[in-house]
Amino acid sequence: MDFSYSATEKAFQEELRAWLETNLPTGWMDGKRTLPKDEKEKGIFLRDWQRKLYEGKWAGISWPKEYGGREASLIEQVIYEQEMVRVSAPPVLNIIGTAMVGPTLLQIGTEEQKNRYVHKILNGEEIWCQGYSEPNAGSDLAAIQTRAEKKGDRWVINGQKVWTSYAHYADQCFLLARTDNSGKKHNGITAFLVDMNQEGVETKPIRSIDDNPIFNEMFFTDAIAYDEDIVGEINEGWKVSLILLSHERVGVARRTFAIQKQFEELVDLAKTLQKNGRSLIKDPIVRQNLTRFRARSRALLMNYYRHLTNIIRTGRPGPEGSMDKMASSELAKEMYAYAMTLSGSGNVLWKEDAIVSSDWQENYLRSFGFTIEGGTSEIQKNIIAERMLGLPKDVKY
Amino acid sequence: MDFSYSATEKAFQEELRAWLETNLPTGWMDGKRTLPKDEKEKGIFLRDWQRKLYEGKWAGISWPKEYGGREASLIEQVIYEQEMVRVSAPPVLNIIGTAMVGPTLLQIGTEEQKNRYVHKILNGEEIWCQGYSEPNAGSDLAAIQTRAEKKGDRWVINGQKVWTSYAHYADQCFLLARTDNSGKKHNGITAFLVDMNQEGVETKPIRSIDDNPIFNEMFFTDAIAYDEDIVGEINEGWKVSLILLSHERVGVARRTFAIQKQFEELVDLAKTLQKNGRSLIKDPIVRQNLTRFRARSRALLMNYYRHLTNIIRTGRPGPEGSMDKMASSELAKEMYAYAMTLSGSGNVLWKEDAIVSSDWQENYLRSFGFTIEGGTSEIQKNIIAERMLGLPKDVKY
Amino acid sequence: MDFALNEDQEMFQTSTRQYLKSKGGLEIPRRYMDGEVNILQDMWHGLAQQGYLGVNVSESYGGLGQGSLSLVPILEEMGRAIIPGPYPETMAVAVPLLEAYGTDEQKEKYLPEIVDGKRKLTLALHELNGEIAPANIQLTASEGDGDYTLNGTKILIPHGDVADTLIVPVRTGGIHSEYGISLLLVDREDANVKIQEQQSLEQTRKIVRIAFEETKVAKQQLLGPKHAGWGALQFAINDLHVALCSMMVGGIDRVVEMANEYGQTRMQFGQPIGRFQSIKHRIVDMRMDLESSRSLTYYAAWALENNADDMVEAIALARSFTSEAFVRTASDNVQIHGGMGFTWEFDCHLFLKRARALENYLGSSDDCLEIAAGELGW
Amino acid sequence: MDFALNEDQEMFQTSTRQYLKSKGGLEIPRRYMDGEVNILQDMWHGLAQQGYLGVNVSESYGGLGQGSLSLVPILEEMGRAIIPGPYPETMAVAVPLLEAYGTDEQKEKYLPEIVDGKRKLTLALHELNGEIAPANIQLTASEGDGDYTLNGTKILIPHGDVADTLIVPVRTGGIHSEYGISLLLVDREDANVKIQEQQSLEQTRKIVRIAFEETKVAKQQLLGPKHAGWGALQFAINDLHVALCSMMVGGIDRVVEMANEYGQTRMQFGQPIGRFQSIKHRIVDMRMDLESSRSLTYYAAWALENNADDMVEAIALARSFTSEAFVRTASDNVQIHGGMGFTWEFDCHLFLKRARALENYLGSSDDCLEIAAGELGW
Repeated sequence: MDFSYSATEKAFQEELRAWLETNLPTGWMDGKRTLPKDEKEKGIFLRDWQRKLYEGKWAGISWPKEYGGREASLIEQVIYEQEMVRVSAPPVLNIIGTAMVGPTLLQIGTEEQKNRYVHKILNGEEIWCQGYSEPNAGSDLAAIQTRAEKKGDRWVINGQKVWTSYAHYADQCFLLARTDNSGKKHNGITAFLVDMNQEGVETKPIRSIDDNPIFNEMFFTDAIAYDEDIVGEINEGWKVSLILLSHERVGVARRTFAIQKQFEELVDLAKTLQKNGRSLIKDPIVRQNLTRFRARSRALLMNYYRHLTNIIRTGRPGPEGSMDKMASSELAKEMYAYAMTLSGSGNVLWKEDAIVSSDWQENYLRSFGFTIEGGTSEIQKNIIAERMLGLPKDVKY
Repeated sequence: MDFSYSATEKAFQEELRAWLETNLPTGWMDGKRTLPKDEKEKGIFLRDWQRKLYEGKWAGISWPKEYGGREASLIEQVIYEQEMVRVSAPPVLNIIGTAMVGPTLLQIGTEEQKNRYVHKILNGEEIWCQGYSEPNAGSDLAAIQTRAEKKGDRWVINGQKVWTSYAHYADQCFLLARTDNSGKKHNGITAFLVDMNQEGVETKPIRSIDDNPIFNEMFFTDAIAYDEDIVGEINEGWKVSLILLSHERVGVARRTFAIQKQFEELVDLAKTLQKNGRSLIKDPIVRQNLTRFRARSRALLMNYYRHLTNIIRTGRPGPEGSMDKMASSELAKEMYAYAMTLSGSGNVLWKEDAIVSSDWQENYLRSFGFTIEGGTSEIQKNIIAERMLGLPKDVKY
Repeated sequence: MDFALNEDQEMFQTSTRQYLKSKGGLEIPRRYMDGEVNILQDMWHGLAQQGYLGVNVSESYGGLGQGSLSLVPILEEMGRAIIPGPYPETMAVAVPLLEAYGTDEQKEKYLPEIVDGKRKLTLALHELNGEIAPANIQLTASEGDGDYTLNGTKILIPHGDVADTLIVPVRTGGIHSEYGISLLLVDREDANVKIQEQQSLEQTRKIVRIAFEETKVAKQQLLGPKHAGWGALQFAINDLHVALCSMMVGGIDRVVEMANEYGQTRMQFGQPIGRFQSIKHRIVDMRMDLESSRSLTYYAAWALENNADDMVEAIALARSFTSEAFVRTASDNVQIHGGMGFTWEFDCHLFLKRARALENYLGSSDDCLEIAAGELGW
Repeated sequence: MDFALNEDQEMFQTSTRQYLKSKGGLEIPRRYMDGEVNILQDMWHGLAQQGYLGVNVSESYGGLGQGSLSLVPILEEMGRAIIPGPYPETMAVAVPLLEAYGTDEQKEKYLPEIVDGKRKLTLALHELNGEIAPANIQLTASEGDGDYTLNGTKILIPHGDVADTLIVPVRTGGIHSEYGISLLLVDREDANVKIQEQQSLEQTRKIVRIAFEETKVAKQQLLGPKHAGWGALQFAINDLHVALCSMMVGGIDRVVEMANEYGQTRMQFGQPIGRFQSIKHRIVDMRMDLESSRSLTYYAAWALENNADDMVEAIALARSFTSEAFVRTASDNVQIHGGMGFTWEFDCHLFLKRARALENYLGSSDDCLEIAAGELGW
């Protein structure tokens, strides 16, 4: 066991830190971290940040050097996520592109697709989204009904997608559509690269419980794609989607480090809030609840390090990702919930009236999405049970 | 709403209290409540108690007067259970007979069966047990495989039963056996009254985790019964078993009152145990845990009263019994578990070396049976979900 | 032995449900949130017509003269529909305080107006950091010849924007002690105050800050004993706790119903999701929470109405359990609804936010548990 | 960055498992419980032959000179098989104390005998009510010319019946304070003591009461600084906490395996019960508990071996989490096994009882959490 970083890794960390010092938006390091409220302005702000990252070669660090990456090692990717969480860096607008679509195209895309898309992903010229879930295909993703039909040289796409992040900024969509209805539902799905800037594509923001339009509905009405926009083989889209997903592994690192930070903030909150003139951190019951959270957040981090070690040793990510995802989303949710409870009679005050910071209220509401998006906790448990423990699938089809 | 008892009910309560004062075994009221360790002696002790109850007309209070009962109202039955818990009365040895088999025979038995069995149930001359579960039919009770085959005028019974309480004392068994294998598994079951004192019946105690032989295995090897021993119709035993079960409703009262008493004992334990020279009841965390238990045990009692009111109003017991059963068994288990935690470094000491009373350790282990016997908590949840909430059965057969 | 609502009370339940349904049910809070504040006033008139605003007011002042148990079914129904407005504060703070401590003049002035729906009241309790403790009552009322002069600020006042009268604990003496706290009835029409909305994530329950700056209040507006208003306040808080419990039970009731309906109808993997035990058993757990919350609340209301020995304990336990159960079930309901539960469009979030808004109102679950422990003599 | 056992340590794991399997695995505690006490001695010799009794003993005394991490896999395997005997006390109390505080004579006398399996040691800490606090060390050791005279009683001594030497905190000064506590090495062969078994529901881990009545112990048996033994004891307790965590992780590991196997094979309703999500997801929760317990324990062992800044906190968190997780998973395992889990015949209860026996040994989960809070500066 060894928790230290190598000299190269340390150098990498220092380079990144220095770059962040210089390049983070003005005032960011000092805590002025609000994104523009207006969605359009926010888009401009985030595109600027994406471009800065690109120029510093920090947009896709694991990418091949020839495409603008650094070919960073897994540990370096982890350090990157750790540092980004440390400074609460602005979100990466083209994260779907840089973390998933790009690497997938580099792995299984055609030469034409690589030439056409890959460069513009990293420099942020084209923002990507991911067209997966549908109203009747949430947990049961393979049940998607959006259809792509071949008419002449065109694929004509009709259907509806939901829960699409970044769709309102996106120029391109990595879309799963049904091209064959005859067999089992996992077959007959094809992955398309679809131009969002066409008439047949409409997006509509979804108003979420925290009143933030972070998700969208997408409506495809005779939208067009071509053969050259297909990734992998026709009717093999399910497999392609798994390849895409396998590139998401460092997302777990981000969540894991974010939890550590969230815990520290919760402790600060308990130190700040008072009752009967005494800081809540001195209340025996609060102390105990917080130390339990501490144990769980440390366990998450250590679990992640063990899983990472395993990936490095075996070269393959395992189903442990589902454990990390489920545990971190549940814990984050519980910690935000506890912040609400701790906040006493003013717990629902937010925006300018928040008793400490409106972040708590907003994150609390937002956290209800954590255990739903990207596979609910129930689905993660099934994955762990079936892929890791060998337990039977719960329903026979 | 009205939490008082009527004059008649109060008189009933006082009569019972007076009788208990006089008739409980010597020293019982003063706390000398140990049953004989030896199973045989214990049997004699409990038979004596059964006879005393019978003589005082306290053995089957809900029974018709002509059979030795009092035709007690539901509220009186509840008062009876409450009082029995209050004095920690010795268990009723023939509880299966008096609470279930007797009332069932009175309801649907033949005249011959009533004449032959009913009187001897109440006076304790014949002790009864219930032959339901089998090694491969636990939660899935309808899967029983013990067979009864008609040969001439005899039914020949072969198979194995498990988890039979009182079998080692029993003279008679209310047995479910399969008489037809051709249809659905809920059909083809028949209820028999089987003489335990015959060659073809063997019982073997099951050693349980608390090292008490309270349950038994029963082996039927060409055991014999006759047509007149069948309760209800042939192949209609599943229905008969439900009628039998419907007579178990006051058992819930006993458990509910027992929980209240258990809670008080837990509080006493927390008052007795010390840490750093301070009673544990003064520890903020202990106080909070105990008040949470208090809320839950009060909720159980109030739930029971509401369900009882409902039964009195409608005349029918509902699936609420499953709620009461599940919640009380889970809570009892948690409270015993907490007693173990509170007991610190000496928590596993028992028998003469127990730091407070060996009851805590024994009840802790025994409590693991609560959420299994008589339908596991998981089965109870299915019953509540399906019968009360209308949720779908979880597996289609 | 009978532990259920009586026929009259059951009738209240049915008729309240029908009335609220006729007004649009969950459309009421929806429209209110969207700025249609009038709907509250409109509904209030309806409540008066139905007699719901006089349930626990003495018959001599035009009410029905019932006890706290009769409010239970009405409040449950309001909770089921996330009804906005200071009904709990009016019926469970103002009415009990006026009935118990009001002068004849006060009773004659306020009670008939309450019954007729002409006057809504609320409680302006919190100052500073929102804690409830005698030391936190710092709003001063200096006694003059015929009036008090008030200076200070109250915060977190539920529906203080629409309340016609505020019940305000003020300091008439002492500095930090229980002694010196008095209750004043401050009529909005007579008092010069500044009202400012405080932004809340629970938008169906407006909360406001009210600044008193040299505000004059006539002496006859003193409610209950001078300097000893803290005790009277505790009296009212017991009533309000029970009222909140009933509203929360109603919320839980609806949330369980929603989860159950969704479990039976939402299909995934070719099955209604309620067939999967992770959903199915969770709905059962929610149903158990409902059962226990309702039983504890019924009992607390009974204990309050009958001034039972264990009243304080019963109320504290009911409040703690129910507050937590509402948060728990409302949260589970979001999860069961999956992505749809995360939308503004579905109603799940209304209950979640209401649960959080009530969670710590007048004391947290931890506070209540400690009160119960004290009552048990531990 | 590498967070896993190294090759040597993995080898320990494999070979310990093989060795214990060759000795009968769970038959070892079964036979021990049934009175076959010799099996412990027999196994102990085997452990010596395998080199497991010298893992953390200096090479100069015949050991392997490894740190606490190397004990982890061995202890996990022992936990998996509910092995009886004072292995944790010998390796994680006696060895670290002797290595850190022993005189050369003491080291020469004890360490080689430990390595060779000739001497088992245990800790005789508890008195009175079993609490761990300086004031509870009341067993007196009066200093004479060449020896101490001991009077008092120790209780809850694990495997005190077979231990050849007891490490005994005694009072050489003071009355209730930390000052005045010293540690003595009491060899059974030289000391006149009365040993009495204390009945425990965990029958694979004998605990005894030992009465010292005018018991003479030579002065050279003083281990570590006179009057300042309490600090040395805390040092050893850190080691023992980590050792107990590892044993518990092993127990959890086996319990999860059992539940999983049963879930896949036990049929009810025509299905393996592991198809029902109430069982399936519970097994996943158990697996998560295992994962976290193991990670926290690995880290605690690493922190101990490297004397990391956050060592005390890391150990306290690991101990609290793992103790609770072991009780939780062992309990769930009984429930998953249904009626069979309630039988003596099935192994479920062995783990449940072991979990309870270790739960509060050297401090409860609550104690550990408060230690962590203190370490965090709260």
